[in-house]
Amino acid sequence: MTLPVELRHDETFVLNLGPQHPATHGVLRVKLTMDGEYIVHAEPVLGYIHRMHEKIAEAGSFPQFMPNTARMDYLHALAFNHGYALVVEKAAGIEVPERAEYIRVITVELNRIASHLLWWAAFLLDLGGFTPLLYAFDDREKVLDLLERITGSRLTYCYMRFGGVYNDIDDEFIAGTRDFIRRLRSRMPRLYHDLVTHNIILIKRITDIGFISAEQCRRYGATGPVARGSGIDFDVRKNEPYSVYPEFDFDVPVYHECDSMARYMVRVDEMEQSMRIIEQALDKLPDGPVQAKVPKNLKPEAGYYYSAVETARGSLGHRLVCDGGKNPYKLKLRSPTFSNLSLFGEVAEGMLLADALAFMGSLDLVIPEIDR
Amino acid sequence: MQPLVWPPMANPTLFSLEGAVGIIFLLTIALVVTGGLIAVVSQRLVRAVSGLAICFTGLAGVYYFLLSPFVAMMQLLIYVGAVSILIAFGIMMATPEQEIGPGNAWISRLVGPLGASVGGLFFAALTILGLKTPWQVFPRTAEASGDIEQVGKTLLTSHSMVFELISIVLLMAIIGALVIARRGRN
Amino acid sequence: METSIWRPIIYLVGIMAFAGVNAAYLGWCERKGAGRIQRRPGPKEVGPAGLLQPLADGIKLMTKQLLVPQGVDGIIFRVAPVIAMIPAITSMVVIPFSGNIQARAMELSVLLLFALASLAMIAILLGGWASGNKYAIISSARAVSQNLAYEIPMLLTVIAIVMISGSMNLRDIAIDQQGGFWHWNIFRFENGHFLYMWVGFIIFFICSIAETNRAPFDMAEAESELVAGFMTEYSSMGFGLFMMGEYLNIVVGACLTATLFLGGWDCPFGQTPGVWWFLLKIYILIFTVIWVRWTFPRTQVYRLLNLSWKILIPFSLVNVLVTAAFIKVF
Amino acid sequence: MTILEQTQAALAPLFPAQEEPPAAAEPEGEEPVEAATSPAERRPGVATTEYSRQGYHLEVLCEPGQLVAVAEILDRQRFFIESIAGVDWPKQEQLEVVYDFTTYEAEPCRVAVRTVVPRTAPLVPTISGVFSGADWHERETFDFYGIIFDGHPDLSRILLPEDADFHPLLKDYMP
Repeated sequence: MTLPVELRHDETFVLNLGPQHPATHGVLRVKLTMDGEYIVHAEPVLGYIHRMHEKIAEAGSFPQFMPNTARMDYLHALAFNHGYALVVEKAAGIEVPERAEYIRVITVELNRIASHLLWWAAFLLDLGGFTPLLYAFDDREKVLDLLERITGSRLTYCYMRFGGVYNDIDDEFIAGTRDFIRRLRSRMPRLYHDLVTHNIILIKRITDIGFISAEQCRRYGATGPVARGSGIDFDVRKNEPYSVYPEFDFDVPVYHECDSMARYMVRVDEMEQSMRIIEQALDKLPDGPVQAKVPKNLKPEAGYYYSAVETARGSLGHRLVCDGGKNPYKLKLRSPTFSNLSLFGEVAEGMLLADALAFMGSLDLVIPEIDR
Repeated sequence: MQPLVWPPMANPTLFSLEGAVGIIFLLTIALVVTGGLIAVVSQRLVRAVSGLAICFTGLAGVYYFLLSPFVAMMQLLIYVGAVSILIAFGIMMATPEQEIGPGNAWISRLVGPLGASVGGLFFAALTILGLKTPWQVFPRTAEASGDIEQVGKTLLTSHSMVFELISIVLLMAIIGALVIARRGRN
Repeated sequence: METSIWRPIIYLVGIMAFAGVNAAYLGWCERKGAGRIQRRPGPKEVGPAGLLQPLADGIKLMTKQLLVPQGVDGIIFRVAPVIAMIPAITSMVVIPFSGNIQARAMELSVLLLFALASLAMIAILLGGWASGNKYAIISSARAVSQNLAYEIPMLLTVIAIVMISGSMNLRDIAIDQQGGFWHWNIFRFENGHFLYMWVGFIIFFICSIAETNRAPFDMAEAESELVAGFMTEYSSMGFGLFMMGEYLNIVVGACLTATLFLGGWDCPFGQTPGVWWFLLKIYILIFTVIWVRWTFPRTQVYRLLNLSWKILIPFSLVNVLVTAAFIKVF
Repeated sequence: MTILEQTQAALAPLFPAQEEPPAAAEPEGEEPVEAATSPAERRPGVATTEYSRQGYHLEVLCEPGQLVAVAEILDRQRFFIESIAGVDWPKQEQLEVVYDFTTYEAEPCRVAVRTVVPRTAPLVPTISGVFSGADWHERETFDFYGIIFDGHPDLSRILLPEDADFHPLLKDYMP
């Protein structure tokens, strides 16, 4: 008799979760050694959508790489735009006009809301709730429409320029953004919290699942909502303020439960904080140019540069090494989920398959950003 | 319960209810035989279990024709629904048996003839019994129709032994499944 | 005329037609219902309001290639979807749609339904096993443990009903509840005492959702965990039969609930009993099932089993005892 | 005492020969390109850098042998690893590894640790024993540069196919 499942001596078997699997939201493969439905060992296998962006960066000039930045984290592409613009501006010593900084913050935060909405939808889908997906997409659609008006694209933006932004915002955008914020605020309590957050099935499903201690976060270098769900008060926007973030009054939601529910709450609360930032930015929006004078042929001084920004998933770092030429000599991208995912194996050990997927969903993985 | 065709007609045609009933009876017999054959002949354990389930289903049909719908339902519920599934479950969880070593080869050679002779003996005995029995029409009773009060009374009086035996079968199935499932865990 | 073969044939055709139409159009209802709940129109292109969508789906499923992957147990793989359909259709035989629409009023029809339900389990088990896919095997193991766990409280609540009605015949049980909603088992008011059968109704309804593997108990086909569960390797009509079997099981579950607890074809006000009331009741129940599916996220396997073993089974046992006491005392 | 000063003090004993770290370690742009950025002639030590200009506070230049000690000191100072970047310097026949550390504390402090190894024998001790997160970053650097991290538990390809036989970020790699 032949058994479809090859059992080892210890009665475990290997289950390949992915690279094509509904729960991995992309092409991630997790090699699971299972004992029944319990995970004995979990090993993520990366690289299925690796495109060697770092080599591409070295091959072209500084502005040529800008469109590529959006192709990594396609959910929070503007933050990648922003991070890259920041590091090059640092290296080349470019001053950004204040209005451009405000517009950057507004668009990045709008994009963050869109990213969190999509995460929320996908997470609920992982847990088997299909309807919330449509509600979240409804709201996300509004953000994409707004951003499309001023950036020209819906997902993979190339909006930032060294020393400013590509396009100024107009009154219609401002009115639309205010409308969107009003709409999301009114929908939040009923469609999001009553239906989902306070749902007993959801609460039972993700509370105490995927416990990540603060120490574990530090050892693996986890950042973003994953770290904030473990009681670590770390947000690059607060800790190392960049752009015009110091001018805004916003909180960093921190939860100490260390479980999937805590990470869920962090992200849901962050949407409200992003809305607060956008409102303040719209109120204070100064007049002026949105683009500084920047030499066409950018040749930053030789040296080592680093810039960090907070994306929806955590701290994004750009490590730039210049040799004085017009190409980046070396551009290393520190993507947040790469570090966040690296703790999956340790935490998932001994979990049930269903819980491990609820845990994986709460990490908010964007695979192209991990594989770069 | 609506009466089955009763008393039997002398020469039923194929396109009458009697004919249909007869065909269904033959089908149930065929189920029993093919199921049994699959269970015995099949090389794969899962197929053997499926054969067993088919055989049990056929047997339930036979019970129904014997005017014991309650037993027929029980046959389906317990043997097909519970015992077969537990066996299949056990097989799924068990590690595949290693090839039988050369030391046991003579046993495996002996099993076939032994089984055939025992089976043949039973078959012969039943045939003789069937031929010798003075068959007579069994009167329909309320008990046979599956009336709940009668079923309850018979289960707890005249057939209480059977009732207990069934629970032993179930207990065995549960314990067996547990033993198989628990092996390898500490 | 008793010996005519036409009556069984007419019923056979009628049942098949009812089953087929229900299986096809429940898919449409579900998609429309999901659409309404999710603020979108649902299918609307094929025919008026998408009414021909099931037909198009059927044609598509039937014309697709039935893939039998390498390494599967060919025979069992092909037979399992058929086994999934058989009990669902056969169950229809004993369901009393109204006082005079019933294929066969068997004495033990309740028992028959449960016996057939356990056959459906075998289909899932064999289908998952024969696929030779790890997800499918985990799924069928889940499905079987889930079905076994939920069959027990279901049977126990039915025992309470059988004790009240004194019969295992669905028809008798339905007749026993005629004459207005205060006679229905769910609100049963007898000799000045409530029987609290709504507890049984809730248990029974939860179990019937779990038995049919519907959300939030759709562990067996939890798509974010097990891809498509035991249906992962199935394509074309193999998949179609499993889907139809699932929908038919919902119909059977709704019919059973309506007959056992909601008075069958009885009018709530005791005036005009008829098949329309029965259909109305089962479609309300089916709508509830769809509604629940598109509202709640999925539970987790072990929590699901705990719900059955630790909550539903004790409650249903107490329910049986309390009902017996009521019947004996009053 | 700020975290920056604490860290500086903790790291100082590792580099005894050097009392005075060279202020503003970064050379100016007028110098020849190779000389300016080449890590070759830099002496080991700890130096503060201009945060607003370069984006990090402290730069540690160390020998490969000192890496684990540096990592342990940073671990004690509650730092976490952000990333590991390789840099190829073919003219100097050197490979450089840049480690980025930062802290969760409210006061920002970024530390870059740089070390160089000869291109012909790129051997660096692993710090994955100190920071578990370094595991994947080291694998990635191995993947792209072929730098061997001595003592790494599983130094295999991570982003490239497991049967790849090239290291694409080396400057002389031509696809």
